[in-house]
Amino acid sequence: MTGLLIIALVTLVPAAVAMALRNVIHSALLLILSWAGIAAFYFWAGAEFLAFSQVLVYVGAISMVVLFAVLLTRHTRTDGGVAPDTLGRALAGLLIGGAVLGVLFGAVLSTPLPIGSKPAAAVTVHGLGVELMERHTIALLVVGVLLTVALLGAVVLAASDSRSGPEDAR
Amino acid sequence: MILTPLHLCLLLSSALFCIGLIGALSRSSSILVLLGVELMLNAANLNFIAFWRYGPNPAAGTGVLFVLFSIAVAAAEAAVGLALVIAIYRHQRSIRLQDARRLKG
Amino acid sequence: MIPLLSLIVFTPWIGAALLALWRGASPGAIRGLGLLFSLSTLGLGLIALSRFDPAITVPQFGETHDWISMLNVHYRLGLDGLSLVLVLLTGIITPVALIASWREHRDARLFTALFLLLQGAALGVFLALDFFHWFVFWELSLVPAFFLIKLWGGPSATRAAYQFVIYTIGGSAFMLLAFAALYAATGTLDFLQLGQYGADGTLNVRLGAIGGWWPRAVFLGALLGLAVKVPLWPFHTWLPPAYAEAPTGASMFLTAVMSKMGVYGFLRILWPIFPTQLHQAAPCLLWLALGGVVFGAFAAMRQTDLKRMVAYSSLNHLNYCLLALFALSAATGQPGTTSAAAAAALSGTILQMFNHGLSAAALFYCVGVLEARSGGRRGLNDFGGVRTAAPIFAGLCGVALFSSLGLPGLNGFVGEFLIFRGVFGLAPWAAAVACLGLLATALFLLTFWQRVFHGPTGKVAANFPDLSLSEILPLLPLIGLMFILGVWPQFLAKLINPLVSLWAGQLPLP
Amino acid sequence: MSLPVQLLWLIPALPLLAAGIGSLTPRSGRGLASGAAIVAMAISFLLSCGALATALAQPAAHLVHNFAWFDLGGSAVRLGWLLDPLTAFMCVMVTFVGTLIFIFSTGYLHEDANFTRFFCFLSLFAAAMLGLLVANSLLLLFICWELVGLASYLLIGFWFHKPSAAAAAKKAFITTRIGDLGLLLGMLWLYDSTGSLLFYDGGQGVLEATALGGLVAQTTIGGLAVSTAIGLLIFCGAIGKSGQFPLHVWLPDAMEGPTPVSALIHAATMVAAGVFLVARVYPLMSADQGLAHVPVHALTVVAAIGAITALLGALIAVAQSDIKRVLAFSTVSQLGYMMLALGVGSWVAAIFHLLTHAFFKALLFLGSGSVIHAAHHEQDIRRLGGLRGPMRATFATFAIGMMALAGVPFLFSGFWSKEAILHAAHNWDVSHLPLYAGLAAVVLTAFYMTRLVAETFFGSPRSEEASHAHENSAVMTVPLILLAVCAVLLGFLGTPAYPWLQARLEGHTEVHGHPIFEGAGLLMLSIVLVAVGIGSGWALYGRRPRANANALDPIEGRLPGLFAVLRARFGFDELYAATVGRLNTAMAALSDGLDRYVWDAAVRFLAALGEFGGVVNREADEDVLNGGFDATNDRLRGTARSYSAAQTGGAHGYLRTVAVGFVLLVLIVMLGGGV
Repeated sequence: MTGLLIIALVTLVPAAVAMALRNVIHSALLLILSWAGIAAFYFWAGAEFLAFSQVLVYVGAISMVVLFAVLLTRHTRTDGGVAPDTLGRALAGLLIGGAVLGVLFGAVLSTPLPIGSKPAAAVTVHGLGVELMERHTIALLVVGVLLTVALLGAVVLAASDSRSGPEDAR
Repeated sequence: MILTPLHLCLLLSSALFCIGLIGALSRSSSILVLLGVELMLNAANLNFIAFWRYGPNPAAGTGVLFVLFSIAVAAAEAAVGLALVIAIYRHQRSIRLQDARRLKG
Repeated sequence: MIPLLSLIVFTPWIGAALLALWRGASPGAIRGLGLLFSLSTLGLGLIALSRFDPAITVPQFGETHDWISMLNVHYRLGLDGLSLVLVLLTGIITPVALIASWREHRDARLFTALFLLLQGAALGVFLALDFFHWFVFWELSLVPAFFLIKLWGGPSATRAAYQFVIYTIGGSAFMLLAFAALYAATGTLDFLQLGQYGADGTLNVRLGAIGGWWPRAVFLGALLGLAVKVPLWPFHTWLPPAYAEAPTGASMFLTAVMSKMGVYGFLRILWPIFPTQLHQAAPCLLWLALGGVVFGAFAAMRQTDLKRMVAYSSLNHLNYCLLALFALSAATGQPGTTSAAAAAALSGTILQMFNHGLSAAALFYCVGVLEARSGGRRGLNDFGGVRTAAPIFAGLCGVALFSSLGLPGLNGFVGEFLIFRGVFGLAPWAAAVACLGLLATALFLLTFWQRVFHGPTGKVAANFPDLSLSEILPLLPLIGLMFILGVWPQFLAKLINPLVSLWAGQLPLP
Repeated sequence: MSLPVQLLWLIPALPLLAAGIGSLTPRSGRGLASGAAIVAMAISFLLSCGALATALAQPAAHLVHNFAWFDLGGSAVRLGWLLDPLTAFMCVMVTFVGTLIFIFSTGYLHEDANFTRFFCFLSLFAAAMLGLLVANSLLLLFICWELVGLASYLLIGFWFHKPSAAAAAKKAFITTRIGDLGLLLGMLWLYDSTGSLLFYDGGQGVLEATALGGLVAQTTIGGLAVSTAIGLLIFCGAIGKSGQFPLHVWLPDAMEGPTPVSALIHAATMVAAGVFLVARVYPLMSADQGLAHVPVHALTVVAAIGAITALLGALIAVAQSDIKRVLAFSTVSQLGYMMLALGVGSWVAAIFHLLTHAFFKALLFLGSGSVIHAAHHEQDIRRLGGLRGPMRATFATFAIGMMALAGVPFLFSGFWSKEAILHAAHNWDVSHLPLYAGLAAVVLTAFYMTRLVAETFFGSPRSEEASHAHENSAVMTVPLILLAVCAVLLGFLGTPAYPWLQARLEGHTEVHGHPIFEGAGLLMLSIVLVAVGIGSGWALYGRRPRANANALDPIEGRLPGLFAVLRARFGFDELYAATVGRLNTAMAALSDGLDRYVWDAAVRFLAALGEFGGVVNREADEDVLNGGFDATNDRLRGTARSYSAAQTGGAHGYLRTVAVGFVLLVLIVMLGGGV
């Protein structure tokens, strides 16, 4: 129970701070911490393989991509100036977010959730592999295709268009 | 009213979700909006694991598999989303989300 | 394996397409090409004739391809004796009609292309064995016919063309509805299959299952479409203006081939598919056909326009065909009906179709010559004494007239004799009344001959050159066939006789 | 020399071939066309003699050769040739008379532009007639019958530039066709009842006992035996073709044709066809004789029609003044005799008279042709006269013909054949009326023929043309002389004392003669009647010849009313014009009116309905439907515009909306007491 509380702290606090910070780089770095917390949660819950995956994908890959994106878009204008509409939007966001939080909390707390008596059996990596390659082969293949296509799409979208003429700059 | 560990897990994921949501709603940098969305996704993954862990049949490993696919999709989404951000930036010279409204109907 | 029948149907269309695409064709090239492609039917028809085995009564040279499998529609062609006779007729008439149109100088390319289109559509009707594309061909034939009448016709051609097309389409619409109902009831559009259903009563059961009056309504729809096309009296009022206003070549084709499409439909569709309904309606229809025979002939007597007169004579002759068919259907199952009479009626009908094609086409050609020589006149009283000036023309036209009149020794007699022989055996009083038509026919055709060719030489006849060799040429095959068929009808009879015997034998005779 | 029946078709085929040659010969090829026609006819004559030899060798047999024409159903339509004495005698007569007429024509039509065409038609005429004679099938007979009609049409209208000739040709064709329709129906009925149209077919033919028995056994409308009904229908054809009352009106008009044509029509071919037809189907016509309870026998009708025609024709002939018309009506009258003979049961007498009549009538017509040709186409006997001097050969032969026709006793053929008929009528047990009609006609015939000869040849010429007349060339006189010889000699083939011809026709090989005095009373009576006729004729016309062309006829002077009626031919033409003609016109007007005012009007009405519907539809479209659509569209567009305002393009706004919506949904579910 304590572990879970620590994990919650490690996860929520950096996330909240990251959302509030002005500097995007800092936000990104803090989010890495939050993602690591989530990995810890997976570990705590007994899904070790998932925890490693979370670390590899989020902490390792996505954070790097985010950093690159921040750096690539950074040099002209920072997200500094508070535009007249920014404050209003922040307030509205807080309000709505709070409402959602309230609703969710209300829903969770008002629902009795019986817990299964059996302790979680460990899901081995071997078991996962068998599951993936037998029952979910097609899904696995589709995900592979999806990743390839996403990669190609990202390359195409992000590649600097050498032929970009004046009409592209509109 | 008994607060079980499952309740706690759900509260955690709800809080994370709302942080992501507030971020996505209030920040104007599209990168941060994306990161908020990413957090919301993670919150959803937390729920899967929680229900798997405390569900009636944890031996099946369904929740784990689901999250695994979800992570894969999230990775794809992040890559494409950030590429879009870069593309928008190239056209607009800005990453402010409120500036990207050329697709207005 | 060459798809002979598809070739027969589509070769004229290939010609039409070539002509439509070849913009700078010289008049000579247009004529040559048109003639060549229109003659293809005769050539291929003769090949079919040489390979045709009359003893086989099911359609031969069959071609079946799946077409729209969802609707159970197939592309089916087949040739039996009846189709063969009509294909040969088309093969003979179309080139002759095209040659007759050679004096048509206005936009000859389009004219020829439309003509070939018309030819192909007519052939499709004679060879198709599935209602779907049969109906496509049937309707498609109207399009070129409409333009031929409207663009190259006489002064009131537009009106005649519209009347012709709308009237015919009106009839066909009912037929289409009828077949839609048939399809809904049976799930097939194959003529042979439907014929089988018609013969064993399945059709009535299935249509009756929809509603009590459905079998009759469907029959009436199909009847209406065909009756307008033939035309059965009194659905004929489009005919005299259309035939009279059409250019000569088109008139020849309309009367010689297109009117046969209707009679063919009666034989191929109505009679086999709806035997019981036709049997019930036949006593009534018999009166209508008799009306066509008698009133058609008498109305012709009253006409002063030669083309209208010939048009009415066509009405009279075609109603003989229907008379025989209706008499046959009415008498089916009655005591005293013999299969010999039935066979005579059917043979007579088919021979009459061929013979009328020859003689009516020749007559329209002759009127066309008169029209061309006199600057567009074709009144009964505009001429006189032409025989003195043009004895060859008079002689050939006389042969055509007497063939139409049913003189023994020429083709017209054999068909009419057999029809009368059949009708007398099936409905004696009808034959007796129809004799009036024979008499009136003789009367008005001889009046035609007398007013135009006899008497003192009139103004028009004074400088009336006789036929040139190129003008005799198209008449020669027609006249020659009139003599050949008059003396040796076995030529056609042997093609159709096994089929006719089968049909006559299948009737439920007492 | 004898001709087998299989080759019998050669007899009609040769003239047909000549007709074909003639039709293809250009106008300049006169020699070829006429030569081919005459040679073909002459060869046919020789072949006919051969056929006669064959037939006489076995006169009781019907030699046939049948063949299939075309397939029909399970069997075939069959035609065939038939050779018996009847066919053979008729063929010989037709070819012989035909040959002479052909030769005569080369002289008569020497100047005509359409000379070749004429011989083409003549050959066709002869071919059709010969085909009719050799036919062993009613169908083949009918075909040739119609071709005879066609050829007569072409020949009567040969001078087609004359409207009267064209009209006469049409009249002949149509009138005979009316009768032909009866024949057609009779033939159809026969075909339908017996399944065959062959006359003799080894027991299966329609004239043989099996078929006849079947036909007699059935009865039809009015209690008639089927055989009677069929026989009467077939007789209709004969009425038309042989110019019998009431369809005799075309025959006098047919005089519009060139005179050789008249000779051919009246003597050898066309009118003889009707008599031949009845003689040919005589077994059928007489099949009902044994029935007692039928309303009428076919032959009774034939006898009645024949008697009426014989008397009628003779009466009308008395008052005609056109030389050819007199002869035409005498033909009508003589044909009536033949029908009378057929009707009273003596078909051999009829054929005997047919043969003798053919010769002397051909002689008379060719003689009149000779007169007309010499007198530059003057045909009116009132304007002729005095030709006895310049035209000796013509006069002599014409007089022989006249005496044969009038029935001058013993020497002339007409006497013997007419006596045979009167004798048969006398022996008829149904009624003696035909006999009295025949006897009356005998007087009249002698009277009008005497009048004709007296007016034409005696007295003095009464016109320019007649006074310049002179004898024709040998090509015209030699046929006359040959015919005259035959007109005399032929009678001796059938005298009561040695009736060789009758015996052969009936199929006997030996001849049983009667003493000439067996029916002497009748014989004497008819001789007296002939004498009365000739005497009164001579008294009226010969002793005091007409002074000029305009002088009144002696009868006209005394009985003007009667004469006018006779001259107007009892007004049959007018009667028909007023009834049949009007009916025809009315029928045509009715048909045309139906088309114009009923069917066409119905179509127009439908079209107008459709057009009206179109107008209504257009109005409805423009005002109601289109207006409604427009209003709806406007409103839709406004609504859409207001909705599209929410579409800001800002992602935040969308996300916010989703979140608010989510909250609201959850609240609704929770507060609604759902889950």
